[in-house]
Amino acid sequence: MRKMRVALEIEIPSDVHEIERVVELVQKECRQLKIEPEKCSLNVPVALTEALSNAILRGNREDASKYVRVRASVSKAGDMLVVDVTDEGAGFDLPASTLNCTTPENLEREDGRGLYLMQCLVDRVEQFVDGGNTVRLTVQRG
Amino acid sequence: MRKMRVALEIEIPSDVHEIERVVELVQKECRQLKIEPEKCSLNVPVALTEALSNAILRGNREDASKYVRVRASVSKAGDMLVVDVTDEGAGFDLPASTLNCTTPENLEREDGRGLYLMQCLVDRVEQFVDGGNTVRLTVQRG
Amino acid sequence: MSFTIRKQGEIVVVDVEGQLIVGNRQELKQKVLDELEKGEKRFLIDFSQTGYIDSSGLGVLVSLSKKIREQGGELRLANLNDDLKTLFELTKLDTLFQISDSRERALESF
Amino acid sequence: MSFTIRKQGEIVVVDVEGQLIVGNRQELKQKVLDELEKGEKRFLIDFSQTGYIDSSGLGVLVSLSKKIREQGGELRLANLNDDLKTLFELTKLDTLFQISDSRERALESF
Ligand SMILES: Nc1ncnc2c1ncn2[C@@H]1O[C@H](COP(=O)(O)OP(=O)(O)O)[C@@H](O)[C@H]1O
Ligand SMILES: Nc1ncnc2c1ncn2[C@@H]1O[C@H](COP(=O)(O)OP(=O)(O)O)[C@@H](O)[C@H]1O
Repeated sequence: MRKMRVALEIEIPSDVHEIERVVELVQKECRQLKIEPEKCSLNVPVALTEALSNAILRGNREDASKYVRVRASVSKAGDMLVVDVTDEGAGFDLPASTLNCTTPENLEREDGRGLYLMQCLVDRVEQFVDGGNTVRLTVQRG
Repeated sequence: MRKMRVALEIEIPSDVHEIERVVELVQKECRQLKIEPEKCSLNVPVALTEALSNAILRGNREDASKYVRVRASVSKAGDMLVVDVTDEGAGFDLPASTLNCTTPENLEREDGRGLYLMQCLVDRVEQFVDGGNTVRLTVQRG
Repeated sequence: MSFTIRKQGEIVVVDVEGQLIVGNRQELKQKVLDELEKGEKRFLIDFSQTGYIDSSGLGVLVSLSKKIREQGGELRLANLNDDLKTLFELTKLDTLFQISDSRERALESF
Repeated sequence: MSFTIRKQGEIVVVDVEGQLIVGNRQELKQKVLDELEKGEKRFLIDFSQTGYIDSSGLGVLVSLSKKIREQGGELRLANLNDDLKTLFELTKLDTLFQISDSRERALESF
């Protein structure tokens, strides 16, 4: 018989100042799920901050009437934390938009490090459109 | 601009021994939402326990392959806690099933107090079928 | 959650620690019925360490009370906190049980 | 989250308390540019009280470093914890900045 599963759902207006509180709630969830300390303090918060700021600035273009939804849950098998960030935008091409920001010509750019960092920090990054554009971050537990 | 909204979603197998842990999680949520202490310690836990045991015993008939889903959220206006308990049963007629257990002929019955207590303890009890049978408990904040 | 049963004089005293709900009420019922079968007649359930009780917990108290009375015995309750008092009032079960504010008073009342 | 700016000798020292992210990076940028405009040339950002930094926070550091160099000045960093070191390594920004393990060493290094 499968065990109890808990998911946290958070909805915020398109305002970058809301990001920190969302990250705090998901961080708390990470710690309760006994995910490695470094993933709780660095990988998840930074990857989620990137996904949220892209959703607010790129997906919703800071339109105050649009919302961003975050859903943090554990996979059915119980071995993964899955965080979905959904905006009201039309979606984008994840592989084509991911820049290698470590090459000499990109190193001194001010922007373009978000998707790259997400890829580095979590085990899987996926993007799909399904009633809104969703970026899914998957992190191995333990 | 609307504020951040948080919802908690919990899924459990049809086993009455799972009830207490679910109630604890929702109680914690109640306290974080600064709902009155008495509602956190009595009204919400008891009403939710009733809804869960009905969902497990009546709705899902303790079928181990069936699940119960609980979703606790705050209303859009921010003034209500809304708890939905969804089972995989066909639903039932809430008003017709609610017994007045305080009449002399009912007072010494062993069963039949669940729906009555739910009605007494929360501000609104609703029942609807929408991809599963849902009982919705609504509690005024503060 | 756990139930502790001990004899104090002629009285069987049960402490309910935690919640008395659908998941554990059978355990309480069985423990009390076992004592009843052994010939015990006077029962006191003390709720000073109880969180909340659901309808099936209340149902077990009603059915135990009936069974004990049928054997010429009696079930009394003690130490309901404000939450539990509300619950007994809502269901009018405060009219069915003799309820004491302290264990001592309950023990003396038999 | 807050930024504290103070002068130590010829060096402008900035403490970043909390996160350096999209919601507050403009504030850091403006504070440092104001000092640059006043003629300051040597800048040290101390991260001993910083939680995490996001890509836009890193972007602000890169752009400040460039602007300060254009004015003939220099930006150095100090006290990156293990998490922040990882972040600078992943983005290879550890090759772009001079990073010290302590504030004292950083101040002496100018
Ligand atoms: N949620 C999104 N909706 C639409 N486009 C997006 C979204 N997330 C990322 N993008 C696109 O991917 C590009 C690269 O994103 P990123 O690596 O985070 O760098 P930056 O945001 O700094 O440009 C963005 O410029 C944008 O065009
Ligand atoms: N989730 C449910 N699914 C189907 N029937 C239900 C459900 N909840 C309640 N009922 C019906 O309502 C009746 C009364 O419920 P309740 O007042 O809780 O008393 P009890 O469960 O002790 O009989 C139940 O006996 C059952 O027929």
